[in-house]
Amino acid sequence: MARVGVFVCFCGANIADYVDVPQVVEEAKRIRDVRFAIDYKYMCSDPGQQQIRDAIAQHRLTSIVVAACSPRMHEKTFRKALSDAGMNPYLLEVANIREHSSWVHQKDKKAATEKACDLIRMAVAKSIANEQLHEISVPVTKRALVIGGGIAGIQAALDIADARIPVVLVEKSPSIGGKMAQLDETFPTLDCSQCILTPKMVDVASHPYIELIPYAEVLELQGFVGNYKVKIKKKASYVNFKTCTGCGACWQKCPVKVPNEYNMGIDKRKAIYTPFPQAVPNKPVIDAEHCTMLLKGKCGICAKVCLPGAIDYKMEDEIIEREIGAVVVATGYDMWDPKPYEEYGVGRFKDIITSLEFERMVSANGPTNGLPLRPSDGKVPKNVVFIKCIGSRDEAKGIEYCSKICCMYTTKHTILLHHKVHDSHAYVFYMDIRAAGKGYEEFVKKAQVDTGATYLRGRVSKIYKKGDKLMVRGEDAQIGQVVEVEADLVVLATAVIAPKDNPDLARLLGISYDKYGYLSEAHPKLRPVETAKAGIFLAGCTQAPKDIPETVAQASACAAKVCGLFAGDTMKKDPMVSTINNEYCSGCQNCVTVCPYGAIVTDEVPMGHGSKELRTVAKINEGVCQGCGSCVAICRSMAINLAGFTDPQLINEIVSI
Amino acid sequence: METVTNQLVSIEKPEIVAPPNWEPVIMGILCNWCSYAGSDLTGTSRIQYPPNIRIIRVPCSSRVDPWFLIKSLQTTADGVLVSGCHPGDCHYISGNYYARRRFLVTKKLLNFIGYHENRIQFSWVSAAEGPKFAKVVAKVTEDIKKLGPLHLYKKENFEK
Amino acid sequence: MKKLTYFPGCSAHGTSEEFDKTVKMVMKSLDVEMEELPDWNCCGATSAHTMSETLAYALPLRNLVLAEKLDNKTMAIPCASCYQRLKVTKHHMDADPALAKKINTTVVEEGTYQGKVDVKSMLQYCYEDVGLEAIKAKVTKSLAGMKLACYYGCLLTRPKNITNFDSPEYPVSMDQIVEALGAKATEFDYKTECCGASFSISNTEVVINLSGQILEMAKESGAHAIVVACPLCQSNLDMRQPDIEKHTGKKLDIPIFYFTQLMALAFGMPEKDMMFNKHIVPVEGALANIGKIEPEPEKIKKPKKAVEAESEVE
Amino acid sequence: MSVEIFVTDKAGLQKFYEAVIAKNETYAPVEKFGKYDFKRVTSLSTCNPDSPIAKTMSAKPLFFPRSAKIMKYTATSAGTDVMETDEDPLAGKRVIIGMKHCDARSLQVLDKVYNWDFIDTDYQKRRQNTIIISTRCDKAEIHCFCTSLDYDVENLDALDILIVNGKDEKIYINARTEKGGSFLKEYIAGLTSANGAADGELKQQYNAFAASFRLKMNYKEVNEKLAKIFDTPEFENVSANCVSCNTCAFVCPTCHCFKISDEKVRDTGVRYKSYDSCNNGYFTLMAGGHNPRPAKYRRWRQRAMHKFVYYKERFGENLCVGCGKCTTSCPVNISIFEVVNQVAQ
Amino acid sequence: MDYTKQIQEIAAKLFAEDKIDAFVGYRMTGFDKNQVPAIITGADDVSKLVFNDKSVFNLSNYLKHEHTRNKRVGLVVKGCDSRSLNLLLTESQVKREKLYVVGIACDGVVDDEGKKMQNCVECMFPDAVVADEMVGNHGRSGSETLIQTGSETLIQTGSETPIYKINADVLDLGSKDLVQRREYFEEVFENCIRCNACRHSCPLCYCAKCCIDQETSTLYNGANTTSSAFHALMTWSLHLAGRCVDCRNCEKACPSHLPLHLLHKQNEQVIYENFQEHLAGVHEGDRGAFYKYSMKDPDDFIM
Repeated sequence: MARVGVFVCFCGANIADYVDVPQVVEEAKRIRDVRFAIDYKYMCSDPGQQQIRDAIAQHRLTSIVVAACSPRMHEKTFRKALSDAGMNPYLLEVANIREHSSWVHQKDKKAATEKACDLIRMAVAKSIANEQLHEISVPVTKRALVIGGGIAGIQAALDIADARIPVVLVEKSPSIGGKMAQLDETFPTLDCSQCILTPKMVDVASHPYIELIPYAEVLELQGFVGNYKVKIKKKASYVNFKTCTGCGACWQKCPVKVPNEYNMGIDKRKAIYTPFPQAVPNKPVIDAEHCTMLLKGKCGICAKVCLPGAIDYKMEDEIIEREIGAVVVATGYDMWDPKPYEEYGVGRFKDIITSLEFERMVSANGPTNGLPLRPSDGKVPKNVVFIKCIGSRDEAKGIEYCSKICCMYTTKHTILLHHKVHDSHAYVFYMDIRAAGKGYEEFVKKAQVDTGATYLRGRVSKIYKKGDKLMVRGEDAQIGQVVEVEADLVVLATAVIAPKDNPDLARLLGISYDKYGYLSEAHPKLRPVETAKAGIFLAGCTQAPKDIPETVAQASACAAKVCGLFAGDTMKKDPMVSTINNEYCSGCQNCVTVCPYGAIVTDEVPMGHGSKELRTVAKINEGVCQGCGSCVAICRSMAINLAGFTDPQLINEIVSI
Repeated sequence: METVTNQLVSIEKPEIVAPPNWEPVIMGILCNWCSYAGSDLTGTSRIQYPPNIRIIRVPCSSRVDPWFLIKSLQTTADGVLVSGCHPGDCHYISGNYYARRRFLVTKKLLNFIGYHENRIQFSWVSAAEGPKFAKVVAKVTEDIKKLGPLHLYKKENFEK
Repeated sequence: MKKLTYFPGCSAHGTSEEFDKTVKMVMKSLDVEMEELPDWNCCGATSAHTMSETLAYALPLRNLVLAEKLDNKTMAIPCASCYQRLKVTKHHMDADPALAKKINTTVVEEGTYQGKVDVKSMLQYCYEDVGLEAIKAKVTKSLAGMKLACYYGCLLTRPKNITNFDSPEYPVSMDQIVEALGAKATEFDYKTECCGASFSISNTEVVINLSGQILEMAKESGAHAIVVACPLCQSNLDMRQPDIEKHTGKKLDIPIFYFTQLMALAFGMPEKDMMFNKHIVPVEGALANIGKIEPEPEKIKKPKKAVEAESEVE
Repeated sequence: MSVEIFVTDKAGLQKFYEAVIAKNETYAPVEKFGKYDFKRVTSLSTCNPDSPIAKTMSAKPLFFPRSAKIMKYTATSAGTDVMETDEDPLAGKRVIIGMKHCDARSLQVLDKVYNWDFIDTDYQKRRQNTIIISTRCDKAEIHCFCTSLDYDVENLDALDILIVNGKDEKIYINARTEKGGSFLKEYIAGLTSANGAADGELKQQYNAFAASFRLKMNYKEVNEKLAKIFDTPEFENVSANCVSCNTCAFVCPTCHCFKISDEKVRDTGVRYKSYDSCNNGYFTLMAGGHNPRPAKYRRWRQRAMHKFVYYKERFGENLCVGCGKCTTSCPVNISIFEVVNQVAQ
Repeated sequence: MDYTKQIQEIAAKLFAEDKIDAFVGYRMTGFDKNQVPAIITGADDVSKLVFNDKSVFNLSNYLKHEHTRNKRVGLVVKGCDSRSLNLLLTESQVKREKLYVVGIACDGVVDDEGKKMQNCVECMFPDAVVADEMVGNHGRSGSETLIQTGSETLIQTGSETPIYKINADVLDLGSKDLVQRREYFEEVFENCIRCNACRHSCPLCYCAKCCIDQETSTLYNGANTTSSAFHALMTWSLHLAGRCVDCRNCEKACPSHLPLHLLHKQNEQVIYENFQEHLAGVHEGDRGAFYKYSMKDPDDFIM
C-alpha cells in the first residue's frame, strides 16, 4: 500500500490568497493513499524542504506530492530534497497549483480551490505508479572526431585538445587550412588571413592531443553518443610521411603540370605537390590522376631525386578505425559555379572572374604576386566592376538564401583593389548591403569613402565585349535608369553553397540536412551546434553560410559541448527513457520507424521459458533515447513504456479527477 | 422573468438534463516543451481563464495515445484538449506530426460514433503563447458548456 | 527525301517574300519536300495574347490541329513570331491536357489536338534536321571573305524551357551555318538583344535606339553584314537603317540578309531569285567581300595565366 | 401432477403471449443486426418467440449475466467501504418466452454447478422467480443434436410451459411444472382443454421432429472413449484451424467460466464478474508467467473433455445440450459434434 | 470462380518438390456447403482442398498460429488476404522465404445467403498483390493489377473521378445527424458481448497480449458493459486504422453480427482523403498512415 505525503505550499500569498490552502490539505488527507498532508509558507525554502525530509522518515512515505509552483520551476529542488532524505528523487510529483490554479483563477476562490484539490488528487494517483528511477550512466570514450580541417575544424580541435581530450582530425585534402588559407586579408580588420591562421595550423600539427589525418575521408560511423566507432579511409599519398623531409626536390623536378586548385587554377602545380608553401603537414602527395608514373609507368623522376627514398608508388589506400565519443562536423562550403549567368558571358569572357579567383590574385603569395591582372592579356585593370548576389537570392538561377559574407568580402575587395592599383576605380552592383556585425557597417562606410568606389544599386542585365573592354549594362534603381560601365575586369561575388558531399556525409553519420545540403541543427535557436543525433555537433559553414568570427565561435561552442559530454567517466542522463517489455513486444518494429533518434534497434530473445527458438523484439538504446514517447504511443502491444510518463501513471491521472 | 426552457441538455443525449450549477470537466493534455510552458506563462502573466481544465503533463504530443482520450471521455471528462508544439517546432523533431495524424482520425471516428466534434479539441500553443492558451481554454470550456454533460459510454456509478 | 510541313505566316507572303522564296529554293535543293499547311490562319502575333488567353491559344491550336492531318512529323516556321506562338501553345497544351481539351472543344472545330507534330523554327530545322554537313556539301560558291554578324532576335531561343534550342543568351547555330557556307561569323554580343519589334510602327524612336545599337555593335565586330532568321528583325534593321544613320550621324551601310538568302547564294543559285532588290540597304558592297580572303593574323600568344583544363607535359 | 393440455390456434397463442407480456416482466428474443438476443419486451411486435436457434443467443445471460456487479466500494484514507450493489435487475418475478428446449435444459445442467459447494443465491433467486415458456421445435436445424444427448427432450421438465405446434394449425399449451400450472391458470380464459385427445398428436409431432435430425451420436460411447484418450494427437488435428476466438464459449448455454475485474474511477470502484473462455490463450496464465495450456490443442482438449468427461464424472451430466450454437457462430465452422466424434473414433 | 483443380495441382506439386511442410487452403465441411480453412500437412490430403466463391476466411490469420510457425507454408490468398499478408511481412511477423504464396485473381466471394459480399463489390484490389504464383483468369500478374487499380494513380490524377469509393454504409450513416449516429452505435456497443472474436479472427491482431487485456491501470476494461465495449472497439479500430484490409474476418466471427466494418471503413476514408495514403497493405514496406507523416497533413482542425 502506497504511503503518500502531500505538501501544499502557500507561496507567500501567491497561492494562499486565491486557494484555500487549509481546505486543500484537508481534502488531500481524505485520499486513500495519503498518509500525511501539511501546508507551509514556502515549501521551496530550506525549512520547507526540511518538513519534507522529516516527514519522509517519520511517516515512512513511499512517494511525495508537492503542490506548489510549476514543476518546470522547482521539480529539481524538491527532487534533491527527496534525495537528501534517502528517497529516490523520482518518487516526487509536483501539482502545479500556482501557474495552473491560483494565478489564473484569481476571481473564483472556490473553483480555484476545487481545481487545486483535483490537481493534487491527480498527482497523488500518478505518484502511486511512480517507480524508482536512477540516472543512466553511459560509458564514454573520451576522444573526439573532427571532420574537416578548415578554420572551424582547426579551432574545434585545438579547443578540445587544450582540455586534454584526444582529437582525431580528418581532412580530405593534403593540407589543413581550408578556404581561409586561400584568403588574403580578412574583413573588417584587414588582418592577414595567413598570419592568423598558420600559427593555428602549426599548433594542430604539434599538439600532443591531436592526431592529424590529412588526405583522408570518413567511411562509416557506428554506435551512439559516447561510444562511436569510426572508419577512416586514408588515401594513398605515395609519399612516406615518416621519411619525407619536405625538402621539395620532388615537386621541383616533376615534369607534369596540373592546374593549381589552391590558386583557383590560375597557375599550375606539379603532379607531386604540396598545396601551398605553408601547408600542414608540409609533405607532398602524388596526384594519382595526373602522375605519368602511376598512369603509364613511365617517369619516376621524383623517386630518383628523393634522397630519403620516401616515394612509394605501390602505396595503397588504408582503412583505419578509431573509437570516439563525439563528432564535430566542419566540412565548410563550396563556391557556386556562375555558369548559368549566360547573359554575362560567363565562360566566354576571360576577364570575368569569381571573387575567390580575385582573392588569390591579390594575395601576396598568389599566382600574380599580389597584383590583379586581366586573364585575357595580363594587363592591370583600371575599371573593375564587382557584381554581388551571383547565385544568392536568385530563385531562378541560383539559391534562395543570402550568402551572408559577399557584401563584406566585396567591400574588402574594393579596398584591396585600391591598395594594389591606386588609380583604379571600383564599381559595385548590389541589391542590398547587408553589414550586420561588429564594425561591419563602419567598415563598409569607410571603404566607400576611402576607395571612392561607385556603388550602384541594381542588377546587371548584360555584359558584352567592346574592343578589349567589357561593357557592363545594369540598372541603377536609385535613378531608375539603365547604366553601362566600361570595365577592364568583372568580379562576380558567387554564392556560398553547401559542399556537394554533405548529403552523403549526413547519411553516413545519420544526421539530417536541408534542401540546400546544409547539415541541420537540432533546434534553430536553442541548439544551434547540436544535431538531432546525440554527440554529433556542427561547426562553421557546413550548417549555414557564416563569416570567420561566427565560425570560430561555433567551433568553440562545439568544443565546449564535447568537453561537457566528456566531463565525467560516464555520461549522466535523465532516466526518463523508454523501456521495452520483451514479453509483450511482438517485434513489429513500428517503433524503430518512428523514433526520431534511431534509438531503437532489434534484439533476439528466446521464444519462451528456456526455449531455443528466437524471436525478434525491439531494444532501446538508453544512451540515445531522448524520452519523447513517440514509440510508446504507437506501440499497439503496449510493450513500451516511458519512465516517468508510463501508461499506468497517466491513466491514473486521467481517472482520478 | 426568464422562462425555464433554457435547460442545459446533453447534445448527444437530449433526454439527459444537466444538474443545476453543472460545470464541465475538461482534460487537458499538454506537451512539456511548448504548451505546458505556455500554460505556465499564462499563469505568470496572470491571464485569467475558466477553471474547468485539469492539466496533465506529457513530454510530447506524440506521447498521447488516442487511448487516453477514450479513457478520459469514458470516465471523468466532458471534453478533451490536447495541445502541442506548432508544426516544425517540436522539441523532438517530428513528434507532433505523428500526433497530428492520430488526432484527426480519432476525432473523426469519435464524431462518427456520436460524440460532438467539439468534445475533442486540439491546439498548437508555443511556450510564448500564454494569451493564446487562455483563449484556447476559454473557447473549449465555452464549447463544452454549450454541449452539456457527456453521458455517452460513461463508466457507471462513478459520480463525483 | 525529308518531308516537312511549312507554315509560312503572313509576312512570308508580304514583307519577307524573299525569305519565303529562298527557303523554298534552298529546301528543294537540300532534298526536303515542303508541304504548305492548307488553310492556315494567323498565329495571333503580338496582339492576341495581350487580349484573350483563349484566343491566343485557339489560333495556334487550330494550325496545330490542321498540321496533324498531314503525315509529316515536323512543322517548320520561318517567322520567329509565328514560331514562338505555335511553340508556346504546343508547350502549354502538352503540359495541361485539360486545358487543351477545353480550348479544343470550345473553339477549334477541325479536330482533336493530339500533340503529335513537332514545331521548329526554320533555323532549327536547318541546323538539327538538315545538318551542317548536308549544307556544306551543297556549297558551290563559298562565301569566304565575308564577315557576318548573326542576329537571332529575342524569340528564336527563348524561353529556354519551351524552345529547347541553343543557348538563350549566346546562341551559335546560325554562326555555324554561315561558317559552313564559308563565311566568317564575328564575335557579336548583341545576338539576342531586342530590335524594338513592332514598336517600329507605334514608337519608331525606340526602334531607332535599339536597332541602332545592334547595327553599331555588328559594325564594331567587323561584320560586313548581318544575318537574320526573322522577318521583323530584318525589316527593322534594314528599313530603319537610313533613319538610324540620320539620327546618329554615322554611316552604317550594313545590309541585312536572311540566312536562307546566303545559303542560296552559296549554293550557286541565280542571284536574281534572292530578290536583293527588295533590300533598302544595298547589298552589293557587302557581297563584294566574297573572295577577298585576309591573310591569317598571327596567333596571339596565349595570356600567361590562362586557365588550362588539361595537364601538359613539358 | 395433473397435466391438462390446452388447445388453441395461432391467434389464440398470440393473445396468450400478449397477455403474458402485459401482466409480467417478460423477456423474449429481440432481433438486432440479424441476431436474436433475449431482452425485456413490452409488446409482442418487437420480439419473435419463434426465432431460429442458429440465430438466437442463449438465454443464459438472464441467469448468469455477461457481466455482473458483485461489489461496489469507496476507498479513502478512512478505509474502504463496501457498498451494496444496485438491486439485481434479474431477480424479480419474470417470464421468458421463446426459449428453446435446449436452452431450458442448459439451466438444469447449470443448476448442478451453482448448487454445488458454493450456493450462488443470486442465481437461485433468478431461477426461482422465472417462468419459462418454451415452444418445441418442429424440425431440427443443421447443427442440432439435442436428441442424442442424456436428456429426454420429449418430456423435458426444465421448462414450465410447453407449446407444441399440432396438426391443422392447432397449437397445444401444456404446463410442465407446478409453477407453470399455477401460472397458466391465470391465462386459461381464452383456451380450450384438449381433454386428453392431444396426447397422440404431441407424440406424433415429437416423432416427426426426432426424425428430422441429421446428427446422431452415441454419447455414452463418446463419454467412455474420450475419457481414455487424453493424449491422442488427434486433438492437434481437429483444433488446427481454430482461431481461438472464444465465440463458442460466449454463445454456449452451459459454459460458466468467469473472470473478476475491478474498475475504479476516483475513489469509487466496482468489481465485476464477467464471462471468460477456456479457449483464450491466457485463460490459464498464472501470475508467475507459467501457462499450463499454452498450445491451442490443449485448450481444445480441455473444452471437449470438460463438456463430455469431467462434468459428467462430477455431476453425471454432459456439459452440452446439443444446440449447435457454437458451430453456427464459429468463424471457421468447427463443429463440436464432428470434433468429439472424430476424436472418439 | 472455382479454382479447386488449380489449387490442388499446385499443392500437390509443392509437396512433391518438398517445398512446403504445410499448405493452408480451404476444404468443405462435412455437413453443409460451407467451407473451413484447412491446414494440410501431406500430399495425401491434397484432394480435400477446394476453392470457390465460398472461400471467405482470410487465411493469413493462420500465419500467427503455432501450426505454421517456423514451417514452410503454402498459402492461398485472395486480394484482400494478400494485403494483410503484405502487412505481416512488413511488420516482420512472417518470413517471406518460408512462404509459398498462391495468389488468387479473385472475382469476389459470397456470404451465407449466396450474395456477393459488400467488400468484394467495393474491392479495389481483387488480385493478390503478393504471390509466387497467380491463379485465375484476369490475365494479369499481381504487380500489373497494382498499377492498374492502385491508389497511386488516383492520387496523381487528383481531379479525376477517383476509383476509391467511400463505403456506402459509412456514407449513409455519416449523412445522418449526431443523435442518430449515437443511437445506432449505442446499439452496436450494447450488443457487443466482449468475446473478442473480432480481434482473434483478425490476421493483423497478433500482439503477444492485447493492450485491452492488460491490466495496466486501475481502469481495466475487462467487464462486459457498453462502456467497456466502446473502449475495446475504439482502441481496436484505431490500432487497425491505416492497416485494415477490409477482409471482414471480424464480422464473420462476430456472434452478434455487429457491423464492425463501419469503424474500419470510416478510418480508412479519413486517412485516404486527408493524408493521400495508399490503401493498407498494397505496398510491401508500407506500415500504414500512423507510422509516417507529411508536413502537408491537414492542420485546420487544430486551434
